[in-house]
Amino acid sequence: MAELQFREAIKAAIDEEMAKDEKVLIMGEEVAEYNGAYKTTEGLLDKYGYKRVIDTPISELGFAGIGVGAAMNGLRPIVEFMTFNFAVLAADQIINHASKVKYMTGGQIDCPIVFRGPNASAGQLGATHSVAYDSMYAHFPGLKVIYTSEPDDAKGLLKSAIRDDNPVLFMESEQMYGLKGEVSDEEDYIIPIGKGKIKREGEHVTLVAHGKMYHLAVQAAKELAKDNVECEIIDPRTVKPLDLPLIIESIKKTNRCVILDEAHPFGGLAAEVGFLIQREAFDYLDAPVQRVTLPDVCAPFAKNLFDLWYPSVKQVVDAVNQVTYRN
Amino acid sequence: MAELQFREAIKAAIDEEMAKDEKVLIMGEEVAEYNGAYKTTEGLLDKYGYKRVIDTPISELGFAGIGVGAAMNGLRPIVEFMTFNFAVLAADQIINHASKVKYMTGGQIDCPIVFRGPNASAGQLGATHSVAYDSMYAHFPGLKVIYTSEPDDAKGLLKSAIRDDNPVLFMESEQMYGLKGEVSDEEDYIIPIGKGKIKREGEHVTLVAHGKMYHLAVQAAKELAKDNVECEIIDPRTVKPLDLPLIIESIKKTNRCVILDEAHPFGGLAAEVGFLIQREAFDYLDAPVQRVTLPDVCAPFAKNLFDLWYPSVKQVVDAVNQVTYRN
Amino acid sequence: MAKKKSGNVEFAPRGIGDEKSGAVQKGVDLPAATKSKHKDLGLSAAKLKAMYEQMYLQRRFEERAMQQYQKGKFGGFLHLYIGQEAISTGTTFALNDDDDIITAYRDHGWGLCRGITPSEGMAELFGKATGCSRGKGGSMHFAKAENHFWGGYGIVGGHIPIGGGLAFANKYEQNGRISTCFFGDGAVDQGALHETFNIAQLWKLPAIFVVENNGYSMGTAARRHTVADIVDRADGYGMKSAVINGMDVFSVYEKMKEIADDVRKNSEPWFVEIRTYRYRGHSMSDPQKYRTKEELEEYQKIDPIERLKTYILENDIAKEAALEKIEEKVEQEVLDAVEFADNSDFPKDEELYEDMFVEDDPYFHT
Amino acid sequence: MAKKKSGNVEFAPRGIGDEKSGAVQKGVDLPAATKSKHKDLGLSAAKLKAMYEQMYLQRRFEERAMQQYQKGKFGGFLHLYIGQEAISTGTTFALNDDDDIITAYRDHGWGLCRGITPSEGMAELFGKATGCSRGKGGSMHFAKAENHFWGGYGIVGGHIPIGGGLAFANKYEQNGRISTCFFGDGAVDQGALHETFNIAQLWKLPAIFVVENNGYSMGTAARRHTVADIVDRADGYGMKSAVINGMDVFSVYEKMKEIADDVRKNSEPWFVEIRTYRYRGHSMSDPQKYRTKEELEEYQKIDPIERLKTYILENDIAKEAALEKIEEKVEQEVLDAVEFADNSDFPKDEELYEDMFVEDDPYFHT
Ligand SMILES: Cc1ncc(C[n+]2csc(CCOP(=O)(O)OP(=O)(O)O)c2C)c(N)n1
Ligand SMILES: Cc1ncc(C[n+]2csc(CCOP(=O)(O)OP(=O)(O)O)c2C)c(N)n1
Ligand SMILES: [Mg+2]
Ligand SMILES: [Mg+2]
Repeated sequence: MAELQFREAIKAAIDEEMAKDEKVLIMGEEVAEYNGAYKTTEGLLDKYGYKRVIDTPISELGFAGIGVGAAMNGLRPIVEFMTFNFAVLAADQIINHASKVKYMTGGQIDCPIVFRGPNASAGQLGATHSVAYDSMYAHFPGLKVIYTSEPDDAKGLLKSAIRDDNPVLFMESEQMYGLKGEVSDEEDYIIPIGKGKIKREGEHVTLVAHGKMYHLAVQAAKELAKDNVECEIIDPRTVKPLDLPLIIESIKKTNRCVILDEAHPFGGLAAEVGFLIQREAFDYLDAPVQRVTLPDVCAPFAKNLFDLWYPSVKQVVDAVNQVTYRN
Repeated sequence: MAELQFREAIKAAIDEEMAKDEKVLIMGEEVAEYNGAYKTTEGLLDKYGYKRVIDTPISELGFAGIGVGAAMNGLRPIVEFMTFNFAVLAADQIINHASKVKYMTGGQIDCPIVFRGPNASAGQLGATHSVAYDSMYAHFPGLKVIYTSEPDDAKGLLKSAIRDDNPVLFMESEQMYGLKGEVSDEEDYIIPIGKGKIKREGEHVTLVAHGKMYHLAVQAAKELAKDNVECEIIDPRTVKPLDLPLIIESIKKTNRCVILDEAHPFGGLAAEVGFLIQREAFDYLDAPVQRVTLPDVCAPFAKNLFDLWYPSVKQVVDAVNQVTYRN
Repeated sequence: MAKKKSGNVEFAPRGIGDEKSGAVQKGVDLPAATKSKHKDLGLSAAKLKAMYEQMYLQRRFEERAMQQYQKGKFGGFLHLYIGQEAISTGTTFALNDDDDIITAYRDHGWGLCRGITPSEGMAELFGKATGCSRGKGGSMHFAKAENHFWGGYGIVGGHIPIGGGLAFANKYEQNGRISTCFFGDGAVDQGALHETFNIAQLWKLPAIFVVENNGYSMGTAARRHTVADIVDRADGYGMKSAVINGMDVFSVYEKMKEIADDVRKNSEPWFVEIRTYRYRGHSMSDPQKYRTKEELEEYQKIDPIERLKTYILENDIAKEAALEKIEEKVEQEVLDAVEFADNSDFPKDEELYEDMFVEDDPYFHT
Repeated sequence: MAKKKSGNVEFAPRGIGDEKSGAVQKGVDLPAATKSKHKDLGLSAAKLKAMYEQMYLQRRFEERAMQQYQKGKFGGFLHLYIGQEAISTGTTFALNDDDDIITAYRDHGWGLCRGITPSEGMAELFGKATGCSRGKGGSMHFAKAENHFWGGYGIVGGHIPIGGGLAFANKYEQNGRISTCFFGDGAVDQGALHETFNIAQLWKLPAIFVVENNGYSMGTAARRHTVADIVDRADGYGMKSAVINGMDVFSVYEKMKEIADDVRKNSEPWFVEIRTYRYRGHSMSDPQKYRTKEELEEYQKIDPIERLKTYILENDIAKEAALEKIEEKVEQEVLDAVEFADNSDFPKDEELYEDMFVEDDPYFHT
């Protein structure tokens, strides 16, 4: 086990896959000479050269589509968006092309591409730089979506994503790039896409939390443990395909659930998971499933409003108290 | 009451609002000289001239943004997309600009714009022309989303949308444009945004269904009535803001619910409504909420596959049988 | 700005009915056709006959398809290429077989050129399992990837960056292949074109971007949706460019071959405007009020298939009877295709869930 | 294409370090400054002093803002306009007060020009309720709609169509106003530009689109992200265009006035490239390895504020002492602004839910 920062784990995954397969390349804004806006590609240009580490203009639709075409024609591009907020401009290539080309040509054309970059809020960056897009893309058939919380997961899953022969969206968090964690140094460490993980065992309530929210769940669980409420924390890691069996198993044990999601409420991952739980484990539920999400409001700039806007440990604790009827 | 086709109801709403307010204009591909790809703007060019009925190039991002700028600067544009599948190209203007400009300027700038056009499947048009986008947009704060099922609703709500000082997405269905229905001929007929409607009363199960799915619900209810299962059908009409109280009231009576949604399952309206019901009416539910949606698969072209793909009356009946424990 | 009467304010230019001259308004101005003879172009008699057969096949395939559509044999959209056949034919004859082609939804002609058999094509229209895209794609999504025909795409302009990406991979692999990307005049106004052109020029991608300017984007005349001459767009990027007469297969062949050679040698993109005309409506439901019958007739007078036929006959390359034999053969092929399509099975129910992912047993969310 | 060693394949052009000549590489080539004197331009001594004050204010406002940022007084992004002040200043003096201005996230200078007080501006940076955008927007979203400053926008290129829309409304209303839309060289590569240019030209919108080409898009030199001269893009649309020296406020003023007059008279759009240089990093976290110190110094030698000062002194328009008084006044204003911002309250909690909709009591989904 080595202790790596999140960004180092991501870089290691890209590096290993590029070393292994000549067809893997990375393109995006500032990924090459600048070494990455957030340094997740540091050193890769030096190592792999201008052919495989490519700076792009600010043309999200254009370079995403060039990635799609290159993938169709035999390469395995990693396309970095500086954030997924800017990928909205490339949505047509992701939603209308990458996800559909195989199906509509009757299986003739594969599209092994990874779209990656930071997702969700990165602090006081205002309304247009703060949105979580994982569940939006999960809505569309033909895409796999990953949003991890810890460096180890990131490494193992990014490697899987790069090897996957389907389009995969791999989401990160600018605010977690500096976060350190133990990362397996198993050679060629791979985590299969679609497998969640029980990261804390507990008997009283299940917390489902991915990405940055996982760390909120951990804090809430610590608080609650002081009151002898033991939380089981499931990190789905992969948003789609979702590891529903793992979640349902846990609910059958705890009979209560709170879902954390760094998205707005309407139709986010929390809604989906909550819906599925009541459908699949109705008779096991001792309380309605609750969710802790952003409010249905744009990201404000002011620090105090931002703090109010962002999900808090207190909200999680309150929600747990609610499902355990402790309030 | 006059009997109008859906397209006539839409045209009437636009016409009345254009007559009333000089600042209302309509732009989009083929809306003027061609009289609308689906004839929802027939005759408007003749009546209002080239200033207010404007053909655009195929530049969804560009003309949507021109609409947003025009709205900010005092006009009330109606921007037609030939279908919402193409609006994906304009998503940046809808998600990152129209919905956020007021908030991020501290309330200085209003954006009274309507984006409208056909949504969801229109038959055998293949993967890129068949997606329902209402819940995707409902996810983002700052937008109102309407998707109606009957001409009367369409007229009353489109008029409201045009008068609303916020950005509103108004969705239609190409396959329903020819559908006839009674439309109020009350002068200046307005239906408030955010109000659903109980369109059929019943005591055994609540069906929530909007857009084309409403008509599936009606058929299923007829089938089920033969077996003495009485469905209550709620058409939310407005997807956001959602008339949750109306739905919850009904659940408290019927204790069972099936949601119909012409979207893919993950994070669609059905997920959201299902989640909310279990949260707000947990103790009233006698069975888990079920949903009938598209499968998690792209739209196929072949007729037989398409029919299999598309939600069916049988699926609704089966789901009702499931929540009423009749199978 | 002097305050004008607001009634005078106009945005989009007006269409027909606005001109007072009474002259037939032309959708596109055709540049002169090439003066080269087939021998100058290195085209043998056999090649010429093959070209003729190919163009005739595209025409008859679509005429029969239209009939079948009207009979209700299949649904969805049907966009006919009729009138534009010289472009697909001239181009495919000019390119190497492993050069890439990608196009928009008006794709039948392209598919036939690149080895989709009439039967596979017709079956795709019918939505049958035997179709080139297994019935999943329909009219808009003909594809034959093994022959480097990457398919037709339904989002206007959406496949332009993808065309750039095909070229990107070829340059990356240094495999000597070039990529061609065809789209309509309507697609020129999409931002995707601009982004792709800038990147293609900056990265020196071996790609030819071709607008098939048929004068109309649905019901909108080109001059009503796009400014300046379309080919001029290239200037803004310092991109090489050309205009070609698309009603003459020799002109297309000659120039596309020249350009393909240049791209293969220099790995620099081109933007080519091929001017042509679509005889039929945009799709099957188009009342065509945006153009006059006279205009249509002007172009039908210079039909590319008739033109080639006349050339072949006048230059004694083949006798009338030989061409008739070709026509009969094609006719039979197309009739057989209809029968094949009609008799083929629809995809099996379980195929609904196939082709989404490469996995044998993918997970679907319910 | 001869098979090359694949190691030689490259896509994006290389940055510094690639040139062997040793000459200082320049971010942008500045065209010659105007030869006109202030009287030729109709600028009174008072106006010149006001210009000087405005430019100096922008400079000092941002230098103080930087200090406060480094002190941790506020967070988020901070993009400084330092070096580019001649553009905002020359332009606002050239336009009518009710002409529209919209720009990108590098917006402080523009806001100050259009009547955001230093206090309102600084308070916005601090995220205070007294900020021009009530603390909701921060550095990237200064706005003063009542003064026709429509704000700064953070999605690169996203506000270009909006700029077109502002002009659309002015033409619709025939109110005699024109709209100007400013963006960086990086934004030129966005599809939004292309779509907007085509429509603006087609619909004859009274708009001036201006790229402030400061040589870099974040760490990418202009020649590494965009092809040809940026101004050439206009040619593809037959759009009127100009290049301006952005380090000289007279050049900006003169040309923008001329162009504004033309737009007001003819209601036809322009594309203007104003060449300039940004002295500071892209934002506060930029190590600036993509350019040399020598390059930066070349431009600092021709600083626009110093240039105007020299002009004023050399032409005896004001004495050194008078300018010093202006500087002191500005200095005090900016210090007061910092104090004002520091002492202002944060927005109240309930303001989180305000400004989403026009309704007093909007419904929020939970
Ligand atoms: C992004 C997008 N916008 C709108 C449409 C609807 N549409 C389909 S074809 C078409 C006209 C395209 O014309 P052109 O590019 O000239 O091609 P042609 O039909 O002449 O071959 C339009 C508006 C679409 N499919 N995709
Ligand atoms: C659509 C989009 N893509 C990427 C970014 C990230 N980004 C912010 S500024 C910037 C560079 C823009 O440079 P330029 O347009 O030249 O403006 P300048 O900073 O020089 O004023 C980038 C890449 C963004 N904000 N929006
Ligand atoms: Mg066309
Ligand atoms: Mg710049």
